[in-house]
Amino acid sequence: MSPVQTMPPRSYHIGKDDLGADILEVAMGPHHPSTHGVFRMDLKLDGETVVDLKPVFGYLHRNHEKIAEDITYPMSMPFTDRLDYLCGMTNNWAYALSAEKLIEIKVPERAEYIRVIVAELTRLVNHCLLIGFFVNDLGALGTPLLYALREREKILDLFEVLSGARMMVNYIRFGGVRCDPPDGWLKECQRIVDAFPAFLDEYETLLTENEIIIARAQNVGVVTREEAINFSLTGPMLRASGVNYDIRKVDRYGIYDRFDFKVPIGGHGDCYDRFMVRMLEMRQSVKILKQAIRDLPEGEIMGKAPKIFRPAPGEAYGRIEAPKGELGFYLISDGTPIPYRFKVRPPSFVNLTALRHMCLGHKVADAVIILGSIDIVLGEVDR
Amino acid sequence: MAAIDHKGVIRQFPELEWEASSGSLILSPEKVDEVVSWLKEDPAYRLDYLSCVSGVDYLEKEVKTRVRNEAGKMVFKTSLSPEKMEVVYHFYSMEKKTGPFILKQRVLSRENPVVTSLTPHYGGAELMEREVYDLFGIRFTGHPDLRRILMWEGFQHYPMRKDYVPPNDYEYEPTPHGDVLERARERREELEGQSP
Amino acid sequence: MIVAFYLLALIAVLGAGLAITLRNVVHAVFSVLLFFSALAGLFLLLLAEFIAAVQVLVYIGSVGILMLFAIMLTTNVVGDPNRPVQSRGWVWGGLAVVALLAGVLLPIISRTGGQSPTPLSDFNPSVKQLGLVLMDPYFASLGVIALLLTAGLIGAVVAATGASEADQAKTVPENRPRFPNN
Amino acid sequence: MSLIGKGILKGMGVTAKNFFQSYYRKERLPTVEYPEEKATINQFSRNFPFLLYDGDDPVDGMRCTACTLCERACPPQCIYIIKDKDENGKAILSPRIFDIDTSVCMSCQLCVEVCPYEAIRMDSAFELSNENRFEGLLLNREELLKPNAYYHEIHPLEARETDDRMAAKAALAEAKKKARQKRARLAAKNKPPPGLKKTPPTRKKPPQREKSE
Amino acid sequence: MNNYFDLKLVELGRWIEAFFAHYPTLKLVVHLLLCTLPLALSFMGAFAFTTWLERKGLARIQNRPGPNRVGLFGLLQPIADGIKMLLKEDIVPERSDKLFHFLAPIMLMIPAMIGVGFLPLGDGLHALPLDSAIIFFFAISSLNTIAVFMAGWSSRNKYSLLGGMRAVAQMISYEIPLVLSAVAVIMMAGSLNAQEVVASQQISSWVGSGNILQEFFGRILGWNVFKPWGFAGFIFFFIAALAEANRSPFDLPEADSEIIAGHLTEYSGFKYAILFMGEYISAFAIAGIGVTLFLGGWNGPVFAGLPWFVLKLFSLFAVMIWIRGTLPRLRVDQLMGYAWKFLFPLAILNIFLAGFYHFLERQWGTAIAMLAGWLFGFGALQLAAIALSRLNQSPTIRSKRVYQLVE
Repeated sequence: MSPVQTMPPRSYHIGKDDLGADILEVAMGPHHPSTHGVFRMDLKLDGETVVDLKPVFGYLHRNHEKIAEDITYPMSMPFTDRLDYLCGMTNNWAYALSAEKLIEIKVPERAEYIRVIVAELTRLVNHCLLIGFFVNDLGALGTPLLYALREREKILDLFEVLSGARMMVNYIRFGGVRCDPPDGWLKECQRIVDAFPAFLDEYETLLTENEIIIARAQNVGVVTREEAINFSLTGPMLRASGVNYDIRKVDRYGIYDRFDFKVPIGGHGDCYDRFMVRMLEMRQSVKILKQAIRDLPEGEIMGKAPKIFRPAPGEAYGRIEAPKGELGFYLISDGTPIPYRFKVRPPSFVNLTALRHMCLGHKVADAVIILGSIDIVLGEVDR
Repeated sequence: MAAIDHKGVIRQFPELEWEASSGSLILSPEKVDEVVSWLKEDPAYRLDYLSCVSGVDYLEKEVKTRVRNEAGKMVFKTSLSPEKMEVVYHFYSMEKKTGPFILKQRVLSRENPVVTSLTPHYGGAELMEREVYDLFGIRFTGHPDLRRILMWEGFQHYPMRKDYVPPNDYEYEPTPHGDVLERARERREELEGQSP
Repeated sequence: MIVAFYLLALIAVLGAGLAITLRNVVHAVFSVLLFFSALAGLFLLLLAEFIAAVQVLVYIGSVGILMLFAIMLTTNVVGDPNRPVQSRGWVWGGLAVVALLAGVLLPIISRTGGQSPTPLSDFNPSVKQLGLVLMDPYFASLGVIALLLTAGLIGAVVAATGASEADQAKTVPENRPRFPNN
Repeated sequence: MSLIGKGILKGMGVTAKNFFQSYYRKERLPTVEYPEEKATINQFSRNFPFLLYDGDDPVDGMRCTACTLCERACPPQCIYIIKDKDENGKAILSPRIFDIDTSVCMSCQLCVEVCPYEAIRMDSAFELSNENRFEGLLLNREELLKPNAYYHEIHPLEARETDDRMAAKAALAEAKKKARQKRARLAAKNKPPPGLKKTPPTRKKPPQREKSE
Repeated sequence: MNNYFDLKLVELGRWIEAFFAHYPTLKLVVHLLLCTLPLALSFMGAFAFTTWLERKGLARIQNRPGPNRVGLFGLLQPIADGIKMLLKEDIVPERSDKLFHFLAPIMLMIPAMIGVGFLPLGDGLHALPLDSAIIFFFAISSLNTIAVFMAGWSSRNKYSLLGGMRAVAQMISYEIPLVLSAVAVIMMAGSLNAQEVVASQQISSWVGSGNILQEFFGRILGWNVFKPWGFAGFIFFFIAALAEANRSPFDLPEADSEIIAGHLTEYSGFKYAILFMGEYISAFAIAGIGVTLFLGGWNGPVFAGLPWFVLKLFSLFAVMIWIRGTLPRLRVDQLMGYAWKFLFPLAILNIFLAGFYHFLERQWGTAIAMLAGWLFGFGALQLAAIALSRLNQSPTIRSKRVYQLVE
């Protein structure tokens, strides 16, 4: 059996740059305060400037796809919460959407509206958390992060009342949602959504015009339009580079075409634009939430799903606009209740391809921020 | 999201095989570069965004197909579908906002499956193809640096293949299920056997 | 007072001696700094506070750190121990020091007659005195020194910037011609 | 004052506001200091499953009939059921062993959805620390069994719904049995049937799926 | 009531020394002890209190209660930390340079403690009443650059090397604006002696006069901060002091998000505590000099003397904590750019402004000088600042970003 190879601490001086000073190889390793989980960057530094960068991950690899090939379709729904553990609801919805492509199930109106409400709440949680971590990497000792966590607590309490758990929600089923929101829930949700813009204004006065953030984040990690499309970037990273591609508008999945909301587009494609695009997206999500809560219809919440989910042989690729980008599920079924192939297309894994391109030529401090602006969650990257 | 009609491609490359069941275009490794660059530039398609690269592994399997035999009665005919490995590419067009276009590269041999890489055309495919290589063992010619991405370098097998037997190194944990216990017992004898 | 003087003199000699003999360059620099601080102590004993302050500020604060920066750019700092110091130079060095000592210092010491230091009662160590003296008789020399220093500074800046454009473009690999310009 | 810059001063203003308001506004100081004051656990939160029993005697009041549906539906396969047999080998509808390995269970609540007999529910107690990593976390039947009153206490709303559903089902079964008896009495009164025995409608057997290797 | 507190302390000192009247050497030793020991102990106590103040202040800014478990309101928390530090194992990396790894904390404590000695705490309370106290303070405070380098270099760890180099580069480039902004004050005060600088910061005509109101304001309005060149000088001094003490926007050396703890990475146990204390006490020393030069030292309306000095010192420290809770960190090259291309020229301009103010004051009296100073002088500084920032920043940064909201 191959013994688990322990990585020897490799810190040796290799190569020389022209000043005769050595090129330093630094492994910004799995235990690094600002790599958002177990993610390692092998940096080659000339002084402070990054000369080469190799992302190394796989420390949190549980082979989610192999597990899914042993259990039935509904049984792997709780596992999707563990993919991007910050937004459980959108993972569930993506999986439910692609499974509903295998077997056509009519999802009732009320369930569609609840799905939109829960997905947009997750988007708020994800974006304000990300901005907190991004500014924390910049060095502000946790103050913005703790404001974001304070707001996140309120929304997580909503999820706990609705689905029973704060993060591992396991709430959306094929053809609808698991249970109806209790009576006080909608009033509470309305109160939190109405209070959110006040928090956003406070967040913006604290962060957007801050000269130090402007100096540190602008012109750092620039990705042009063509590079963004070529690197298959999706989500806020793509829109920060000026490409108008939001799957809610393109695919019109669920009932997103009934809500009027805008898509913020950045101009320069640098870290500051990604930060600002996420700020503006939060405002749009609040707009959607207001409309969705206002005209949430009555009615039952679960479509006529078959007792045993046994799709006809075939394949389906369902995708949604998760807060981090395009989250897709590619399912191949061979007629049995167990999926033949279960492939997850995680947004942060693909967005990492552009990391090396963005970091070359910048300083070590910039490499940290660029990683922070990509918004990776290792549960999703390593699957 | 308007779906893409594949007839234009068939007209352009008549020798390609279009698999109707999964609605995907089957490519042989040498024709890949030409077709992909055409798909990227052609005004009708403009497939500039490669969304997802996934590997699929098919073992040898009898397929029972209902066919009407000469006596006009439906009867099951079992045919042997060969073992094959596929790399499935999902394309979208960001410019024209059109639907998924599926492209497959099929390889029959399981010992040394080789496929041409799309990284020269699409930068985004680099990590995804490395993952397919890491989990399925499909080599990609033309890939800038083909290394394992999720498993550690010393790992020998390809975990996502259907015939992969997971290593028996469960640490001993007395959970109620029979098979885990029994595997752990095997493991313990094996360890005692080795240790002096 | 006397004890303090001999103590500081001993530290100074020790620091200077160590600076020469130590193999590790960084240790040598630190012993030089020790020497400078002992010198500053001696100035304090002479009640020349301003000179002691300037000695600490200029020599330890910047010249010492300048030496450390220079070391940072050299490659092997620790010096490889297997190359023993076998140059025969220290014998002649010692002789030269003794000759210098006898030839120059002894006559000076003998002329001062070696009596105890004069009582410093009437001397008030205020900086104002120093300032005034600097201004009227020695103003010209102050101006010349100032000019010299600025010339040196500008020369250093030109030498430094001259090199930095070239090497910045080189270390960044070709596939990223644009270098963020903020 | 472009020396320091307006953005920084405004940011400092926000932090100062937070500093002073945290003294008098509850919303600015949401910390719950855990051991002294406990946050109220809302009635919908779920942690680990537990078995329900009616009446006072846990074993025979148990609702679970060991149909092993939940064992099959559990994604991480952490439920372990062995059917009970009385002395002459006839199977009784209750589990002799019903273990849940809480170190493996991921509290996903699929077992509650699948159970046809409302026998398993999710508990919301979270102080379950234990000194033994293996046996301590392997809850056996006795530790899992909790009275219906406890269920009403932790999830009042859900408990009431379950009881109404159980009552309705019982009433339905009652009505069906009475109807069957009446029909049987009628049939017996009109003419004794030559020997045709109407087979009672058996419950559709849940599809037996082989344990996947 | 003025200086009542200081005079009492000085009397106490003389009364103790009187006991040793007929042992001259012992008397000298006791005098030295009386000068240094209470100072050292009080500042270590101040250090313990500020760690508590910092953690409570930062916590409250971040909407959390901060340490409140150990003792009333968590006041015993610093003592608990101290004991913990004592008990922690002191790990010395195997390949490190043992001698200098051991020397670095001491080298950092020496300048911090001596620097504190130069502060004029009260009327008679001046530990080292040197004539050129201010210049000696800046000389000594340049020593902790060497200590930081020694710590960074001797732990032979890549991150601490990076941290050490960053610290040295930062401290050198911020020493110059620090000294230059102090030069303006020394030029106006006319002497390097700390006591005279403090004495010069009160409107003597008002203080002498009878009525209470003038007496009260005389001791405040005289502070250098209310003069145009004083206010600008104070801002430059405060920014440079933040950088010199490695405090918030400039805490590059131990930037935990990039290089884990900079030059402190390889230290643990009591050596880490001493390094930590050294940093805090040098921050105190620089803040103290700032108070002496700009905020009128121990000068204050009712009970002038030590209480005023302590009040000002801790208020300045509170502003440092407040900044630490808000601002993110600058990058290394921006840090350097800010020092050399922004603070340095402005500090020189400030000296000219002071000269201009001095000339005006002698010609047309303080009122007009004050008016002209604030209008023209400060305006000139403002213009220079805008010009310099426009010169340094790249065009894209200045343009306000506009984001279209697309359908």
